Amino acid sequence: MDRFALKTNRLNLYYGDFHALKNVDFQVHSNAITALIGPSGCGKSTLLRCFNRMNDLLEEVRIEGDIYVHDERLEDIDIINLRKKVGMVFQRPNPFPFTVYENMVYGLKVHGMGHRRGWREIVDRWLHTPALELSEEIKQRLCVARLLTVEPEIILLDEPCSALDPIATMRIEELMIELKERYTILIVTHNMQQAARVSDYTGFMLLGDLVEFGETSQIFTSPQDERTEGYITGRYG
Amino acid sequence: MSFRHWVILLPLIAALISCSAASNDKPGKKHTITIAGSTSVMPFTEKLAEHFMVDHKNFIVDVQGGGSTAGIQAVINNTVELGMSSRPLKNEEKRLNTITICYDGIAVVVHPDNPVGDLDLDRIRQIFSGRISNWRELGWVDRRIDAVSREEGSGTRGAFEDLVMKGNEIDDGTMVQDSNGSVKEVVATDPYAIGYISMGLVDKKVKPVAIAHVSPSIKTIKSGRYKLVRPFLYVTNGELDTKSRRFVDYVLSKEGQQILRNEGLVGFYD
Amino acid sequence: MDTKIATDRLRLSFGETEVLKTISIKVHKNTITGFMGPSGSGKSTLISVINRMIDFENNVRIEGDATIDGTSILDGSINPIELRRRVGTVFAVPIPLPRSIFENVAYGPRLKGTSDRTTLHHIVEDSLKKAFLWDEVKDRLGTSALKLSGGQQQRLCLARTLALKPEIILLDEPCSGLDPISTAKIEDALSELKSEYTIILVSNNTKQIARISDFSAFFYLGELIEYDTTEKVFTAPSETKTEDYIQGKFG
Amino acid sequence: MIDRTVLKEHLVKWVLVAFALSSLLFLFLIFIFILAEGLPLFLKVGLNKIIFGMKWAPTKGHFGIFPMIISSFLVTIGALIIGAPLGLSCAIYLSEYAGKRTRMLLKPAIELLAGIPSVVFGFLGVIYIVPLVRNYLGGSGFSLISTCLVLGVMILPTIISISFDALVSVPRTYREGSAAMGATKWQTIYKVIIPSAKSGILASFILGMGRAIGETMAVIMIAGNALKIPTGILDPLRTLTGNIALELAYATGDHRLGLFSTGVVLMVIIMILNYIANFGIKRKIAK
Amino acid sequence: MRINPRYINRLVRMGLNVQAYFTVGILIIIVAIIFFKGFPHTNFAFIFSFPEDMGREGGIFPSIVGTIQLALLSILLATPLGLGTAIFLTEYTKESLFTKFIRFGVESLAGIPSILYGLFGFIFFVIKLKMGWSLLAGVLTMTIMILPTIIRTSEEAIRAVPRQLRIVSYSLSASKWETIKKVVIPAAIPGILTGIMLSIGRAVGETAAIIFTMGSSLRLPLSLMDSGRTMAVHFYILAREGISMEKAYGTAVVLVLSILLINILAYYIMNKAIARYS
Repeated sequence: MDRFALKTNRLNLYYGDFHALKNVDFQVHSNAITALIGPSGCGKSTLLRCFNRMNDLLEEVRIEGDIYVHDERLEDIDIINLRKKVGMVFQRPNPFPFTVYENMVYGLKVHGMGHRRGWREIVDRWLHTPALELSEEIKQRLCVARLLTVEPEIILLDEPCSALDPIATMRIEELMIELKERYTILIVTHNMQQAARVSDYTGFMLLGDLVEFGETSQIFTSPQDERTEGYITGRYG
Repeated sequence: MSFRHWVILLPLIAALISCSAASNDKPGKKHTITIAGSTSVMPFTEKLAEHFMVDHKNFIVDVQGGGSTAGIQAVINNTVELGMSSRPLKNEEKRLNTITICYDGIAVVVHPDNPVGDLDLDRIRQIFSGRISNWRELGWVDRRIDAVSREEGSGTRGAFEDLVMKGNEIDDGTMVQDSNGSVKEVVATDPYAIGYISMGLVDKKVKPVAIAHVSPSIKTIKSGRYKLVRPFLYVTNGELDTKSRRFVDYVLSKEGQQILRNEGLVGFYD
Repeated sequence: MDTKIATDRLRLSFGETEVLKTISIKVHKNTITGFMGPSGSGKSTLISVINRMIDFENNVRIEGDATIDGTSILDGSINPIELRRRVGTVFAVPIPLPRSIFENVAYGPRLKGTSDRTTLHHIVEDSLKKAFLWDEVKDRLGTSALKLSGGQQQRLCLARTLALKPEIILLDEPCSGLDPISTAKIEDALSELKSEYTIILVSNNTKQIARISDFSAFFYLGELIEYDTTEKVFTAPSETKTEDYIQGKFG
Repeated sequence: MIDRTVLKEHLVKWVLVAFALSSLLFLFLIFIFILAEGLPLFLKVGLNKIIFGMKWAPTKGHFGIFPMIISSFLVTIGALIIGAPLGLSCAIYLSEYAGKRTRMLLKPAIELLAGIPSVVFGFLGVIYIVPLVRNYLGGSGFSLISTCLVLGVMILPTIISISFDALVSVPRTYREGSAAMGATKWQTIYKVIIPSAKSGILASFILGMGRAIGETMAVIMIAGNALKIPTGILDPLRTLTGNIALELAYATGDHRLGLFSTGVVLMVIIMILNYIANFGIKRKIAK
Repeated sequence: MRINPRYINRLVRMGLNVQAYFTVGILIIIVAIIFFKGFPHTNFAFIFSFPEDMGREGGIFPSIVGTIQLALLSILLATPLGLGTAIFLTEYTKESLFTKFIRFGVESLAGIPSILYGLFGFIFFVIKLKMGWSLLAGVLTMTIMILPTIIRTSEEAIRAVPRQLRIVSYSLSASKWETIKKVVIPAAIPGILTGIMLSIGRAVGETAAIIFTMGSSLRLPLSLMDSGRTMAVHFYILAREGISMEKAYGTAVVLVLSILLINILAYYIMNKAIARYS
């Protein structure tokens, strides 16, 4: 498999007049966990959302530059196939207000895979509880599980633990490490300790710039840029 | 403006308005005459009042509708000086005084394009009781008759029931409108409609039907040949006061009667 | 050192969930005390007891006691409005009132009944200076506070609190959304202020606590795990939990 | 000083309580006075003879309003058949498809429809719809179908704005979640958003029904007001509201009581509809 | 055979588009008809002269005055009541049986059709309180009618004021009422004004309830006890009785124009408010 699952080339993004991403060159390695850190408003979520074109849902967004998914230009991929390939888990767990079962088969129905053998066996009878009655952690796990039913290659995680307590966070982190065997994972987090704990590569963003990108151990022990160092040593953020 | 200002201002404004209202209740030497009742009589009374007030600047005549019965009730309660009625008084109302101001014919009307121009009372009765329901039976096209009546309680309907229906019921499928004007509007727009309205309101928009070869007109009513006639009454509780008498005198004068005549009603000087 | 604020076996629950579990802590006068801990540790809830903002939550049950200068503040006879004049609060997100810079700072004094323009102006100037904001806004006191940048807004909120002339200032993660320069300015202001005020700083940025606070308290899941001088907590913590947290092993 | 603030706070609170109670008081007054006028006749004539009676001739002692109850429901359902699909489509378009600018133009335009007085609708109905029906479908034009058409348009704003609110209040995260799984927009709407907003949409239909059943002036101008239960869409009919408005001016004695009885029946129907819309359905949303 | 969801998507989008514009088309047609037919008969004299011959000739000045009196007086009464109720519901209580009762009252009032208000106003104000057909009876009936609108819009506006603003105010030692007065209401004013505008629109356009309480006398109401005829009632009578289609259209223009203006004003205020807080 190619080395980079996701890649951007001189990516610029504007919300109306606001320049949210500035000339970002960024790569995500296959079958690894890459983390994006930075203070709030630095553009890390925006960058993440470029990869499955979630920004299309917003109005007045203008994007310049290139994005590649497995060396294929993003524009050339049909949006529905793209989103099937690049799954996303959000900051707040967002199960649909149906039963767990219906949540799980949603992706299959949407992609017309309802006749695929075996999915009935995947979901058992206990799944008929309303998803909104679950705990936050289980909801988030459900969202991950729901995503896996459509068999994505890349998973985007947008601050997946910010609504969870430390213990649940730890369990989700374990889940991530387990998943990286089969999937490429890109995670946005405001919690740099989390990035240090789980990721293989880390990018640091500030005010729309990708300030520094490298192996996690290197970023956290010997950052090249003094802005990175300032952030990591907690001088701000 | 802050909320507190509102709270203070509101009662003030309300007070101001009611003050000005109170002072308006006794406007100089102006006399107010309030008249209410039959919507059939109302337009003519309004007309009379308009003319009356031109010559009598210190009078205000306030004319309200409400219907014959409401007008009579209002007279009994002394809330108005004069009531208007387009039907004779009922037994329990007999202690009131009545003044007949004129007579009104009830015209049966159809759309101007309708070739049917002459019906007898029996036919009309059959139309409104639903026994004749197609214009073909009256020698015109094969089309349902859209009969239009007035609502229960109306003076015109009461008179029509007495003079035409004679104990037969008006069919439930008949359309109902709540004023002479709206009956006329329906007949004027629907070529297949038939209705009855106060003769005074007949104009080019509708065609009055002759009843047993007698067309409704002031002449035929005067001569007694046109039978669908009812009196228009003013009703008072006891004797008239002076200001109301001025108005009633005007109505009964030659000038007032001429106004009614111009409106197609039958007065006393014809 | 004098104790300014103290809690005695304070327990607090929202409905079924216990948020504070038997907390006893003494905060010293004219110091900066840092409260740290991962989210859900109860540190913000604790300060909302001290300024009685907890009153606006539903379904709260409190046991134990909290005192300021030895007087209970949970007592029914305490007027929370009076209390909040003595205990100022700065919140995580700067929330200026939708009016001018001047009126934002003058809001508290006006409530106390100060309406004289010169007096107010003195208070506003003094407070803005203490918050290191005066030089940036002195020419445009009449413009809307919403026009200020995030960092300026947060300093305005600090100035607004100072205008009340409180004894205690509570800061609930005041720098979480700010850039390095604004953060530094606020930290400078706080260091200046501690001679006159008792300050509690809630933050999940352990480095910030290490930099500016005199005492540090570490909370975890509603419990006070460790409380000592900042130096002691950061160099030789007595609990492994504290050590793990400071080193970023969880949270 | 402190005591004064405390006192003031209490005073303000009690004044506000009194204000808040005024709505209940008004509701109570309306109930009492309509019931006080309407109930005696139920006792005198009998509930059955009024509600299931086929003949309305109050001056002759017949107070049956069954045809009007049926007619009221017919026009309401007819209006819903016309207004509901159109209204829901508009709401979906506005909340999901329309761009910001289009929405800024369309939303107030549709709300303006709600502001146009019902007499204007009635008038235009008489001038344009009634002749249209008469010329192309037959009958006098004053008919069930004309009434339904006009009422269908009149309830559009109610249906659109309430469904719209229900649709936009579906959390953005659901849309994102669905989109992120590769669903098309319509799949997202059809499979996630509409089911999530279901109760709000139903409430909009029921409130639209309430508006249709309560409409008076436009209806008496168009419906023809005949007393029979219509046997076809081209027949004239009289609704409960129409009955009151047509005859109130002239009515006295038992006749007037009969109209208030009509009012009581109308009020009960409306109350049931409101109850379903507000307390049956909205509670589900809250969950 | 599975149809590609993308084609369905496109098809649906087109269908919805058509329906939305159809709906707006209805509005445009209605307004256009009124204006084309009515403008030739609407002029300065029409607005400022008295009607003659029951409205067949002359203008509609008394109706305009009557409409303004009715709308303003009912707003004046309903606003403090409604705003007070909204403040009570949002700021002074938690959800309880009591607030449920009040909300039930408000919702029920909102759902009652205008003809029932007419019946009530007629029996209570006109007959029982012996006000007769009068401006006063009309105003009181209208006040009750628009109360729910004012309560609901004010409540929404007050709820939309961010909770943090209140928290900040409390933290600066403001009492509840001070917070409401100085922070909440100023922030909610645009929403409250929108509610008032909508209520004015309702009062201006109402017919059924007014005709049985305020009556239909064509003269200028000079006191609260005078009967009067609002524009909507005048229009109704002119159109329904076929008195004069020209005058009816002319009245409709003034009526619809004033309602358009009121609504546009309300919308403008609302947008200003949104712009201010986002």
